[in-house]
Amino acid sequence: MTWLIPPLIFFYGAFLCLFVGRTQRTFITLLAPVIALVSLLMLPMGNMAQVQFLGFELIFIRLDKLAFVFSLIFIIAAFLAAIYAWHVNDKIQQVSTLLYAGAALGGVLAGDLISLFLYWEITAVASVFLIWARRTPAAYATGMRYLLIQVGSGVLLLAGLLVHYNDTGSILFEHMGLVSTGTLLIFLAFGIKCAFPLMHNWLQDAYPAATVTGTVVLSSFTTKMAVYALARGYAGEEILIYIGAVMTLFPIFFAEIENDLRKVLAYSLNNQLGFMVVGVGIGTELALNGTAAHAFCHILYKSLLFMSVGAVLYRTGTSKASELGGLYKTMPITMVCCLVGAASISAFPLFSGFISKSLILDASAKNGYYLVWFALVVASAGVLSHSGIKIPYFTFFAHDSGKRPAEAPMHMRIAMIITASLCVIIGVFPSLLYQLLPYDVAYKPYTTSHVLAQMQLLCFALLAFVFLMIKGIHPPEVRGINLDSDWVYRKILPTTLSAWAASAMSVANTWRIGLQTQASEWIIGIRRLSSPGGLLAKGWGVNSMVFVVTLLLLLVLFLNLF
Amino acid sequence: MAIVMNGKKITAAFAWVESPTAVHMAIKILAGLCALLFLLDIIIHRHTYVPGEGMWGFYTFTGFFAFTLIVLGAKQLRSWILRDENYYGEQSVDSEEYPTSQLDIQNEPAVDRENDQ
Amino acid sequence: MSPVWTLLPPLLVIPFIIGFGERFRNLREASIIIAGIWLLYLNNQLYSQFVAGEAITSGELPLLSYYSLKLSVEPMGLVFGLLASFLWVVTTVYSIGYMRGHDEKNQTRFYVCFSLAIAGVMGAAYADNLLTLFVAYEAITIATFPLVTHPGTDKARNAGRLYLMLLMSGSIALLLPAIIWVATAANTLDFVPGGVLADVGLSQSATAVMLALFVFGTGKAAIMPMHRWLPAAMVAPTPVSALLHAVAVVKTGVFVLLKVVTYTFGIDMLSTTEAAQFILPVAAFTVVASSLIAFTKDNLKARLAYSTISQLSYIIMAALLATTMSVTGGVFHIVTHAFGKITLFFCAGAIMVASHKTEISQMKGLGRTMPITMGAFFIGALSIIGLPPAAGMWSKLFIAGGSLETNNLIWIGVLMLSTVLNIAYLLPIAINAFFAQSDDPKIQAKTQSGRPMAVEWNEAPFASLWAIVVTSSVCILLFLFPQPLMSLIGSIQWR
Amino acid sequence: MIATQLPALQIIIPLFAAPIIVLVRRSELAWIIAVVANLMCVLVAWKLLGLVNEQGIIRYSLGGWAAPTGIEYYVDSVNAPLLLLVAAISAIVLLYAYHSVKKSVDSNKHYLFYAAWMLCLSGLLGMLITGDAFNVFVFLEISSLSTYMLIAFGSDRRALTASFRYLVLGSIGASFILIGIGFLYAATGSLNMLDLAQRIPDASSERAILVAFSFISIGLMIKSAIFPLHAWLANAYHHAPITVTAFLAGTATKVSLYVFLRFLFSVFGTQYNFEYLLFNVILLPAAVLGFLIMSVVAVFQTDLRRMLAYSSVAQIGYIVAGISLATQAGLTAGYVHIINHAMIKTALFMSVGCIIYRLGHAHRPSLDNLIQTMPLTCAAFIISGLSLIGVPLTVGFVSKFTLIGAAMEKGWWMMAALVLVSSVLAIIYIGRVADVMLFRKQRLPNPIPQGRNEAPLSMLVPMYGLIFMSLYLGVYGSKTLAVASEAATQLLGGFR
Repeated sequence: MTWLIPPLIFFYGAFLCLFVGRTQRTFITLLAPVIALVSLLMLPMGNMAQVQFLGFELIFIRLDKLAFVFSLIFIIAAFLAAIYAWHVNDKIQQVSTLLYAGAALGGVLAGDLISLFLYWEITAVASVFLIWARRTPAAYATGMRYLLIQVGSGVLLLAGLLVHYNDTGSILFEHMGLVSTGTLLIFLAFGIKCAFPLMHNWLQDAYPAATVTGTVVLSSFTTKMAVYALARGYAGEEILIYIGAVMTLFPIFFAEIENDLRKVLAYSLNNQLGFMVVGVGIGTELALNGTAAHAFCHILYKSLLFMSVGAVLYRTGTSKASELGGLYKTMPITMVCCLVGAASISAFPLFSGFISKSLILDASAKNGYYLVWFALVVASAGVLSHSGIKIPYFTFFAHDSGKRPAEAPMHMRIAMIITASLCVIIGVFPSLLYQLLPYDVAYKPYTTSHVLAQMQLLCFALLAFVFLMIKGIHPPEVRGINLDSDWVYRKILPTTLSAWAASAMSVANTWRIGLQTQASEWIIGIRRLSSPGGLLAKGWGVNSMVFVVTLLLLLVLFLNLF
Repeated sequence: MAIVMNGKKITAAFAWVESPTAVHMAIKILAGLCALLFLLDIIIHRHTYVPGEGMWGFYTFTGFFAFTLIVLGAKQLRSWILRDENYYGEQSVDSEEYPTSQLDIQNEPAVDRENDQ
Repeated sequence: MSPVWTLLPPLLVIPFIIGFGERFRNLREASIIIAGIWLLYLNNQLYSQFVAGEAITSGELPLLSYYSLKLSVEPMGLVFGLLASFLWVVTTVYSIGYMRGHDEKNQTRFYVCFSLAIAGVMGAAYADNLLTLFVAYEAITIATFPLVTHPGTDKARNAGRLYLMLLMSGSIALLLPAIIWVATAANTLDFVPGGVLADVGLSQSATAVMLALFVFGTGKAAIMPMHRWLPAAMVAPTPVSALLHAVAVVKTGVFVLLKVVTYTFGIDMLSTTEAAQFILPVAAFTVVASSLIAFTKDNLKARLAYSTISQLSYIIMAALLATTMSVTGGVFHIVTHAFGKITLFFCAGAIMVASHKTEISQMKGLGRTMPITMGAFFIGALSIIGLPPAAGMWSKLFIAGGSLETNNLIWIGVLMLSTVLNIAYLLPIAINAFFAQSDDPKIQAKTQSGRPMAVEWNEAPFASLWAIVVTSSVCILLFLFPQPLMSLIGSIQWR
Repeated sequence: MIATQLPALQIIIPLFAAPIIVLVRRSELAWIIAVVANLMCVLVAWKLLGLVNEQGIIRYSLGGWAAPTGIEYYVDSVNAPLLLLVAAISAIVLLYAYHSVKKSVDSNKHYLFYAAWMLCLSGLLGMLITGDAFNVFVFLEISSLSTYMLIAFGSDRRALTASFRYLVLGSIGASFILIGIGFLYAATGSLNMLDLAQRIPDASSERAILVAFSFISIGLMIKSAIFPLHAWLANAYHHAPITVTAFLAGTATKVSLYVFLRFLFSVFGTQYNFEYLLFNVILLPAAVLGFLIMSVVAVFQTDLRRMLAYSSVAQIGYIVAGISLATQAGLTAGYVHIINHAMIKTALFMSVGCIIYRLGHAHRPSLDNLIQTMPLTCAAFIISGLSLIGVPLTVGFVSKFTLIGAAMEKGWWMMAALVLVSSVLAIIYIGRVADVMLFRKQRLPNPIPQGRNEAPLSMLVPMYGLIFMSLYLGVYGSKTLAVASEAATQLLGGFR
């Protein structure tokens, strides 16, 4: 059974994919999640696959309800992405997708920090291929940045776990709290992958650069694994609440003015993560349930949104809002699915976002974090602005771009329809999801006051949008780059470093030349003395030899006699 | 209310969207909905946790102004941080087009625009 | 069985190599492979005898009055011996493909010197005292010198000059006095668990100076500023760079340091004094600086050379940190880095043979014609970086873990920084090979059609390819099954 | 019967061989006689060494006149090994000399050459074996005069100037020694070394002893070519026939050093040397400066003979450095280096001789790619060169290890460091030659003729014999070390 644990099934699939043809590969990518699901359902709760390894006790499977819900959604996401990527004939993408999904799953199931670290790094390495698979120089550079940051997170985790091990003698991955250098390092490692403010920009940098299908896959795993890790290790750490609150707010502004729709979604992803982080930070059973549920729903609707934008990209060759518009005419199904996704992320009642976000909002309110609660409410309105309205509106409606792309291919439509259905089903029957959550909490999302409040918020926000559009205040979509924290390592750092390097080189050169001149003078001097015919090396005449002898004799005599 | 596709006339399910009347209608419906919701706030007592949340019209105001402020704030932000697409160099992912060899760009054949209306 | 027997196969094969010569080159190379397998068998015998708990030493050869040449078997040496003998076989197979594919001259001389160097490595691996180790060390220097100058060009001769000068003057001017100092201070040169200097009463500064003499004197360990020979030596044929300058020679250097730290100083002594703290920064600097230099190198072998320098300093750091965990990691790293780096060098050679490219900037899109080579390169690079699923991760984990016992986070920071740097200079090579647009218009035309891999393969000769596959697989196998190796290293007697 | 006369035979055999050679005159025969006589010397020396090992010190009164009146030959563990060394090296070089001499010396002068050689040998052996101070002077003169003659056999006209200069210097050295011995005699009334050693501590005039001490020291320093009194050596070695150089390099300076040791330790006693600062103020700086400066000079020489000559001075510096430590370990190091350096340097000069035999010169920059033409010769040069550097498994390593160990033991870290610096310089000057031989492309207008053109076997075989011997002693270094250690004990213990 150890050899049939869910992550390994993905790895086996990846390995098989290396050697088979296109059709088989496609089936493997579909089949692996199915088998993994069976395997997951057959696993008993508790620890499994414990291995004595290099003097450490590794626990590769630690299944509890928290891990289960994340595992489940990862498997579903992998399956949906596989359908969506049916057309892909690229061994590298398929292999890395399977590896990536398997590793993310493994990370969620890992019971100790070392195996977590293993999977942590594999996700980094495997996922970057989804960016590189775009096969352009720019994608390569972006992928490199992404990988460096991801592995940077990995090495922080490694350092942290070693320090932690050194402190406590334990490598168990359990609740740690921010108590020491080690846990701080681990926290930072998680934070990078979770795209904490100022550590977030890899996400917006990399996800829009990935392939059409790659972005869908990417959006599901890495960050959610980090959320899971935070929930596991740092639940109730108060600082997370504030980090989360900031995370929900600031990306909204960037998303609002971003032109590339996939980048808009990346910012929106960041903002949604903020909700989850707040949930982790509050750390009550309700809040953690909210985090898990929100992660679950979010993976679905964010995949859906990326899928629909991806389908547009696939058919038109661009995902820039300024180039799009009016696509509803020829891509109606994509449009509807996109709207479902938009409604879900905006948390309209009867859509999945509503039933998960409410948990977190209520938890923050119940625990007295009023300011944070208010931030989340504002952020909810913001979500509507960029994901709920901007994505569908500028893609499918707005001014007619004149583009008349064909409807998305059949497999993409199937994938989107399934995902959209899931969003709606969960929205309508929340108990389906609730029973999977880690804690047994009776929670009713559909109370009158809840629905009313949410509808008021969203409708008036919509009203504001209409108002702003009519008045022409709403910013138009223009091409361009918006600076973000990646400016530091894409602009400032390279420029200053090269300037420093140049000046250091020139100083070093001056020194070197000086030293060389000095040394060569010395060597010339020595050479002059020592070469044949030089003072030291010429055949001394008898006179001088006798002189030296006399001198030495006198010296010896003098020393001895006086 | 139809567009021509592959030589056939196909009814576009959502073509109504572009008719100004429909848009006006939609706006009116939205406005009506908003009014309704605003009124409901008076009638229905919302269960609240947060001080002030129960205030009359709390969510309506929050929704409207939050949205407006976000848009205005973003506009301001754009004036600060917007740069040319080639800011990070010609070969940055922001400025390049997605390689078409990996896509399947299909356009529907020419559309008779006049029939749209 | 006495470890002296391990010297026999590489020495005994030399008459055969010369005898068969260029005329019967198949026989010549067959004889080397047979010798290699024999050597591997002998090492394996030693291993099984050691595991069975037999104490194995050789007879003594009294070189100096009190100090004799003597071999014995202990875990560290066993690891090194097994590693070198295994890789000798693989490299020989590889070089058959390479040397013929590349039409190298003087192949007989090449193989003779190679065998001599392996004999030296065996001597170093099983050396029972510092004197024996030193003798083997010098023997390796001299045996490998003709290999560096093998191409016979001006550049090769300059490199050879530098090679010999740095290694010999380093060893004679620094390492030798250090050894003599040990002899005068402790009256013995033997390797004793727990070290011989613990009770001698050296002052802290004296210990530091002695340690510095060892570290800088062992030029093969290539700590800055003794590293210059290594990039220069890259003019040698690729199998030489692969086995000797990535594995045998340089590993002898760090092996000396690990042995000295464990059996001469004793880790207890070193970790209780501050002596190592003066040299650790130099090793750390080497780790980072050579990674940075590696960036600037466009020649693949030069970049790999600087990467080797950086990795060697990991092991030097491991030795200087002097904790059981770090030294374990250091010995482990000898193995993992060996397999990783030899894979990379094999790939570099394969690229040179198959497509005549030496510069990284020319290798864009090469993965389409050489997918196996570039795939192996990727795995090797992962191992060097220390990422799963490759073995380098474990050794890095141990070295980093060991560094913590000194309660100084800076060393772990250096390792982490280096990891990130490694990614930045190693991975792009493989990635660009697979994902970037080839400069070759023919390949470009084909890849434009939307099927990126639809290009005919143009791999190196089968023999070379086989070797590449073996070493890269070992990188992964060692990741999955490090346990036997670890338990062998674990049986080192620390005190 | 013969066994008891061995010390006398040691001198008499070569001494009598010389006139016989002169009578024979035919060059081949002269060579054969010289070789036979020399081999007999080796045999005698071998026997003597065996005897000393068996029964300790051998004292032999010449002509039956008992010491201190008569001349006494005195063989102990200090000079017995050196007797064998000198006799053996002379024998090897003689064996090797045949072709070389035939080519470089006028054929009608060969008999004179070999006769002078025999005289020189007997002089050297005499200096080693005698226990009488004045007798030392006599033998010194015998060896010196024949050496001047041998040097003058050089084909170059400059050989004459070199010989002349050596003659002047050598004579000054010899007369200093004579003066010193005279003072000693005046102060103590004895010429027998043993006797002197006993009488010096309570001699009537300490000043006279001191003057004697000074003169003898300077005289022997000239003869041993200790820096800065080495200036005669380079020209002599350079211009002499190469066989003579090989012979002298291995023997002459070594024998003088032995005499120096004898006087310093056995006659005057260690205490003396320290009290009067000879070791600390004169010898130690001379040694250190010698091996440093002369190594640097060697680096810049273009003629191999000159390079090796300066290297010899440097190596003598090592020996003197060992001596000036004046400890058991230091003396062991110095003594063992006398033996080892004799072997190394002779082998090196022999390989240079092979080169000269074929090329007519030993100009370094013109030896491009010599390995193609003379692989065995080049190999011999490089192996011996490695030994000079002190690579393990060679005799040079044994010496260097011991010397540095001795310096460290005494706490003279600086000296240990400087020895190492000088070793690095040795790497450079040997490396430059090896570099040219192995790798330099042919680029001269008159390149070395292509194809194998090795020196004759009669030269190669003795040369390789010596090299194998030195390699053997390099691996079994403990053997020479044991001998040296025994000698050091003997020297430090004074006469028994």
